Amino acid sequence: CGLVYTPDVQQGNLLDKKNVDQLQPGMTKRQVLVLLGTPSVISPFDQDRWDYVSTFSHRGKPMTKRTLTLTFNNDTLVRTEGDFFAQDAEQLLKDSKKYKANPTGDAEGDKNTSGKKDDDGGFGVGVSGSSDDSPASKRNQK
Amino acid sequence: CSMFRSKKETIDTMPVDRLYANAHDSLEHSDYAAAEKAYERLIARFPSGDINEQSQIELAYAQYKDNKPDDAYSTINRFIKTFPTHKHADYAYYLRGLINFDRTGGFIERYLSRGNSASTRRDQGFNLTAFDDFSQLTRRYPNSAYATDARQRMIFLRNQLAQFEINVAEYYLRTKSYIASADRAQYVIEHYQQSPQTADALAILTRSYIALDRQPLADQTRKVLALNYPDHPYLTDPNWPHHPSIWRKAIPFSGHH
Amino acid sequence: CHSFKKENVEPPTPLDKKFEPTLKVDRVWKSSIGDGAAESGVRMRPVVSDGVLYAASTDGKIAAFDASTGKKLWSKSTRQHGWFGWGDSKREDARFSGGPGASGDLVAIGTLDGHLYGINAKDGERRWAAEVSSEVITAPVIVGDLVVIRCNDGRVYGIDGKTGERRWVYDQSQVPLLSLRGNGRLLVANGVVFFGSDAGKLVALRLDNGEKLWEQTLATGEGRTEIDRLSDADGALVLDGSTLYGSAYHGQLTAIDGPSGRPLWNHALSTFTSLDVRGNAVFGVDDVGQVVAYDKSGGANIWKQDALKYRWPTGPAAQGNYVVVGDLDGHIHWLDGSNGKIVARERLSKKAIRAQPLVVGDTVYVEDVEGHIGAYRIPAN
Amino acid sequence: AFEPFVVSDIRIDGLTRIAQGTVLSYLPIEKGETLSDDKAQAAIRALYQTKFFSDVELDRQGDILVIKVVERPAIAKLTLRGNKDIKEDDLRKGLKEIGLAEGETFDRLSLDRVQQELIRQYYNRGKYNVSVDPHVTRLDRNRVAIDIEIREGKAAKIKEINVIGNKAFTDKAIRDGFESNTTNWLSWYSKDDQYSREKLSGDLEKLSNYYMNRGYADFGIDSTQVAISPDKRAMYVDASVKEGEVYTVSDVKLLGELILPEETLRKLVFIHKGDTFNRGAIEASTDAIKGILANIGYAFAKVTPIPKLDKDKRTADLTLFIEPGKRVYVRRVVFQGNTRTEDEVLRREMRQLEGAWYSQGAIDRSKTRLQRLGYFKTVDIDKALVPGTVDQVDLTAKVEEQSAGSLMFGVGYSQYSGIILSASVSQNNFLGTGDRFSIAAETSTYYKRVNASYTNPYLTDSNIAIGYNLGYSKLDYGDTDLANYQYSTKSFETTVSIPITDFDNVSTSLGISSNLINTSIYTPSALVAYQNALGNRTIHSWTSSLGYSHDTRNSYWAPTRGGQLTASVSGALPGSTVQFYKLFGEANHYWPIGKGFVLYLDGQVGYGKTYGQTYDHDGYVINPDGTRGAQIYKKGDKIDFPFWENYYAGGVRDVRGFQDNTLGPRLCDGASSTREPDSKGRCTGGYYSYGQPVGGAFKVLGTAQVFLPLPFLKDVNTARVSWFVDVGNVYKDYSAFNASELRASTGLSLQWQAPIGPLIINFAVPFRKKDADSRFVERIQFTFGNTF
Repeated sequence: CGLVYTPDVQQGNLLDKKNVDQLQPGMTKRQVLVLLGTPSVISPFDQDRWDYVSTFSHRGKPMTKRTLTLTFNNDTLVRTEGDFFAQDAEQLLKDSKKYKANPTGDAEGDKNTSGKKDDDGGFGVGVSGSSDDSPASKRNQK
Repeated sequence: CSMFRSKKETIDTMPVDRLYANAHDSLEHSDYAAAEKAYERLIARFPSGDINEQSQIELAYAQYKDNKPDDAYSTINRFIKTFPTHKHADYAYYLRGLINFDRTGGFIERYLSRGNSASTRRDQGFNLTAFDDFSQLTRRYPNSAYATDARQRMIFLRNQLAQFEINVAEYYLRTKSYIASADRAQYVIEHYQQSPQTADALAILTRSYIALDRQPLADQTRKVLALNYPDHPYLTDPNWPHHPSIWRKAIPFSGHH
Repeated sequence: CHSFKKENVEPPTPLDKKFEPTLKVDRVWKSSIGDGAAESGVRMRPVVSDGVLYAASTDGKIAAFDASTGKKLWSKSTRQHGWFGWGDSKREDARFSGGPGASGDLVAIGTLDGHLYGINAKDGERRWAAEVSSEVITAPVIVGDLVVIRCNDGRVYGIDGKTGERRWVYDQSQVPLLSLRGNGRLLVANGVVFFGSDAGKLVALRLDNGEKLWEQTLATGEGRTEIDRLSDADGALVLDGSTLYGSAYHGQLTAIDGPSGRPLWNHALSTFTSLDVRGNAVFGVDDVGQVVAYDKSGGANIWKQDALKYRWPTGPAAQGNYVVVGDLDGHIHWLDGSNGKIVARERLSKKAIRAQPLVVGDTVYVEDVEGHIGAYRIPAN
Repeated sequence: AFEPFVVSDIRIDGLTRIAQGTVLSYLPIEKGETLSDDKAQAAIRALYQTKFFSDVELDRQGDILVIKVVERPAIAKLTLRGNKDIKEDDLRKGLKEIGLAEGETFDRLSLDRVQQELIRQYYNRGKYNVSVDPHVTRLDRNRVAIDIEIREGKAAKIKEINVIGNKAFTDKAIRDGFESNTTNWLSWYSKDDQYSREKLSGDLEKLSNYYMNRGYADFGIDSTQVAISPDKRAMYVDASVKEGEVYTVSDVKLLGELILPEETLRKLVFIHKGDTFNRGAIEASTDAIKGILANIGYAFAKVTPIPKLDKDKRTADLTLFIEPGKRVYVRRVVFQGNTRTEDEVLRREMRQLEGAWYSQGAIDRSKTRLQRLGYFKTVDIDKALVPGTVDQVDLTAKVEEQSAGSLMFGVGYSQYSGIILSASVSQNNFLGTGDRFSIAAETSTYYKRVNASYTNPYLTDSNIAIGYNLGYSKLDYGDTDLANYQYSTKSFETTVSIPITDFDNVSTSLGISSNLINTSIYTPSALVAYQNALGNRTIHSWTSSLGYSHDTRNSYWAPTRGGQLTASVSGALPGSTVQFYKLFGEANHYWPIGKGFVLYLDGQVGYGKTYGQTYDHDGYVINPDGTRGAQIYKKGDKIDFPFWENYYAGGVRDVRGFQDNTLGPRLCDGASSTREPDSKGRCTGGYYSYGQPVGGAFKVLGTAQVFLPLPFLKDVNTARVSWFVDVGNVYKDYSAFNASELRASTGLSLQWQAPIGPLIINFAVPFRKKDADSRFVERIQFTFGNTF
């Protein structure tokens, strides 16, 4: 039922419209990688078929799916088919708001931030047991 | 009473052979703490000779048995660094692997939970280290007496690691994160082909592809599964793997898997 | 409770109780000027010009005394701190630290907050104020109508005595990250300004435009730790005829021919205090408190007096054929210039004496860290 | 000087400890090879590299290569004396890394390096008078004993910190935030007058920030001098500064790839045209923009501020150059350190999924959820780029487990009821499966209780939780100050809680309970009368409840942000002996108010009412001689609220300063006695001379606390000290509420989650109380272990 909260499930790649438009056949796999990034599905048994799958299911509702399939023939792009969610940054921002995480991080009052600057600590910490024998070697401090 | 004390030699005054006998004797009677103290004094007092080298190995063994894995690990490492070509070096590598072999998952968890599900559901750090240590042994001393047993343990560890990945893949499959489950299954297929868990991985991969509407990939994977593991349950039952029903999980202490 | 063992510092050598002075010294007068150097660690020293002694203190007081009687001629005081820092921002900076320099009718005094003041010698009214880049902890030198002043960051300024405008500045000397507290006093002689830098160099500048003439190394400043690398030349230089004598911490006592800058001889002596020359000897104090004398011509060691070891004695000042030093709990010692034996001892106060005593004529003036000033004379019998 | 020859055999002289095979394994020459000059050099260098030998010599006898070696002695004993600042085990660990430990070979050079390193460490701490003297004594059988004697001396005291050239601000204002300071009356504790180079460089950074945040864009520290007194016991620091002029911001431009529309990003820029230049605000803006980009997948976004200063117009033209980098996906999430907790228990709390785009918001939320489990001391999540890819990241969550189980002993102490003992075994993370299970047994002077409860927080993957609770308790308020009756109850209930958003969930429960109440002659007469009215001793009721909770707190033990809102209605369903319902609401929130202080406000309201039942006869007080006393209710009146379900107020976790459950209405015992105690709280004619607290159907409580950042508690993040003000009371029912009856107290409270259980110590001073309460005042309350 809709009442029970199941966290949103988002999977796969989000592609930019302007990048996808720059795709044309004959590009090498490396060029496609630079343009669209790593595909989310590459079957272990068929290296020449890349699927940029993107799925989204909001609060447990049925999943909406879009896939852009690229097929290669010994390292050159042959065919592109399917469609994709046009990545809408604004929408993504609204999504991320649901976690109410304030981007400026925790205030000073937080005691449990672990990243406190610890001081020089014990003797052991300061010494890196570098094996070079020259006494005047610069000791790299942590 | 104190009268005897003065006459009896302490571990600080005993000659080397009697001290070694004393330590070895405690080890035999599994009084590991006393054995450990005696070996340490021997190593400090007689820093050279075969007895010293033998004591270092037996010290590591005593610490391992005395449930001090970290001390044992550092002792055995120091031994290997100082005596790389010692005649018992193969045993040293073997002991080093043993120390981390069954450290994953707390003692109670392993004792109570069925099978070894305890150690395939927790931090795999120790399994990985043990696997590397055993592989060093089989590489350096392929025909040592311990190599065969080490290979068996490596197979067991590899299956543990694979089962861990399968458990995670099943979780992601259940929560409909299909790309995550596909990646984890693919990780098993690429890294642990010879492990029996590859069958489960192929099944999960097929189900993920079906859920992602990648029918051609799903058929291809299913064909590979049918070819290599004809009697895998998934082939006959499309919604394998099954998870305990909501009612069974409602019963306290019913375990979750 | 103050334990030397806990501080891991050598305890001062105790003075022997049954000391019989063989020289009669009488104290002419004793007075005081504010809190003196207080906590600033500056070696403040009075100055005497035309029979008048001028002294200043870090809590804003400056005064003139009759050098022979100690009677106060005039004195000025500026409050430095209101209650709990109230109204501090509006207070005028008068934390006098560069012990006054005087000549003719002008007295010049530097402060801890980077100011230099020109004051009328007659009545203490201020003539002008000049700004410098860092704190001034050594006395300015007045030559004619030019005031030469040195700052803690190594810069040396030539400032017009009448108006306070800056005529020239020398700012090439680099200051090491860690140096000893204190700056070497300037020495001006026939158109050349000599001073010891914090990097262990003896530098000679032209008096008229501040250009560097030559530079001589007194201490190399090598070593593994930053303490071993300390090489300050904080002691005052001494000119005897045309030979210049300088010394530095972890360095050499070096005699240099003034005009050319050619070193004549050097002798290992690690000291942070000033030197003095009298007769055929150069007197100094090493860094563990032994008073030493070297032969002026060749640098051979004449005598060494270690009775004051670890009592942190001041730089020696030659008075007649005696040598005067102060120590860490207010004692003043007179040593025989020829053999170094201690001939007289007086006590100015309970506080440490750090600045080199000032000898004018047959009187020696001594100032301690709390601003007590004493004048002592050896009667010519 | 060797002419090459074929080595027929190799002999090594001088070996005592090291085995021949070991030396051969390090030698770059084998039998049968020709030994050339550079091969010989290589051999010597290799043998020195092993650090086993102090001297190596190559010699030739015919075709045999003879290697003469002198073994370095082994270290038999290593003692350290006089080290106070640096702890023994850190020292030993450091020495071991350099190769100086018992059993290792002794090498003069490493001892020398140790000496230098120790001196450098102490200089860093300002102890310039340290002396480190190693003594090496030779023993038999080529062994040595090393004794390192350290005399630390005292840290040099800072005598003067002098800033020159500061016209715009006073010395005092500038040096306010400095860590180092001249000796002052607090120095014995804060040690701020002890010089350390690190502290000083941090302070100079603060100095330039102080100016840069107030418009001095081209402020610069011209030079800093650190001087030490000749006796190395005093330090003098002075810094000359060039303030420069105050700059105003003439323009703020956002350049680079913005990804989001400009006005969304503009909202995150805290510095605008016309403001005075403020570096702090610029840094806050760049962090905010980086944060928001990280929230939508750009984990490695870079935002660089480029100010262009116009010297004569004294304006700064600010450009924020945004480089978002590539959108990043999370490939794998790996947990480390969970040796006892199952992987799924952690993974199900993660809001950042594998295969999804990287969202900093989801990761921060996951970290909070992991922290709120209460199983871990620390949780750190860090990201690492997958080698070979540009847009794939692996997340590693390092957790440090802490015993989620606790063996708790409740030792309560109050002036009157003496010691209350309770013991409970609970395991929040049963066998690492995430289930909560506990058995509690409690005995104290006035109640015995046994309680078993089991909760499975993840009945389904979407965090629907199910819980069972079986309880038996017997309360005998006989010799406490509370209303004097015996009350025993047996109950069983199951609870199901369903999440409706990431922060809120709804829970319902259903159960049965049977209570047995027997009064005695000491029980307040009103309660006896009420009990007779019901006519039977045992009360059966179908209990059920419906609750809503909203929880945004950011940690289980010591939250500093977020809050909790709970509302519930519970009671006995129709068909129970007494039909009643209780409404309960609580809201609290934490605000970090800077400099380590945290403000916490909490409010609670409880309201109970019976429904659907009326008395079927008139009720009178029965006098001791059996005659009928005053009438207390008429036929047809609504039944009063059952007293054993009353709310109570006062106590260690309620209105502090008062003994547990002693605030609110009090009744006298003995039929003939007056029902209500007099204004002084005294009763006449009954067994007890004072009114017994009976609780009430309406409760109001409010508390305000400020958690104090005490330096010595800084790293114990499960302990907090707070100054509090509690206000509250309990009333017979809603109509009886009047604000002047509210009790209040203030004081200090220490809450510490000790390894074996929570410990609370309160020092409270009630400042609003009636003299009737003076009997129940409890200035010091101490509870060790949480009482149920």
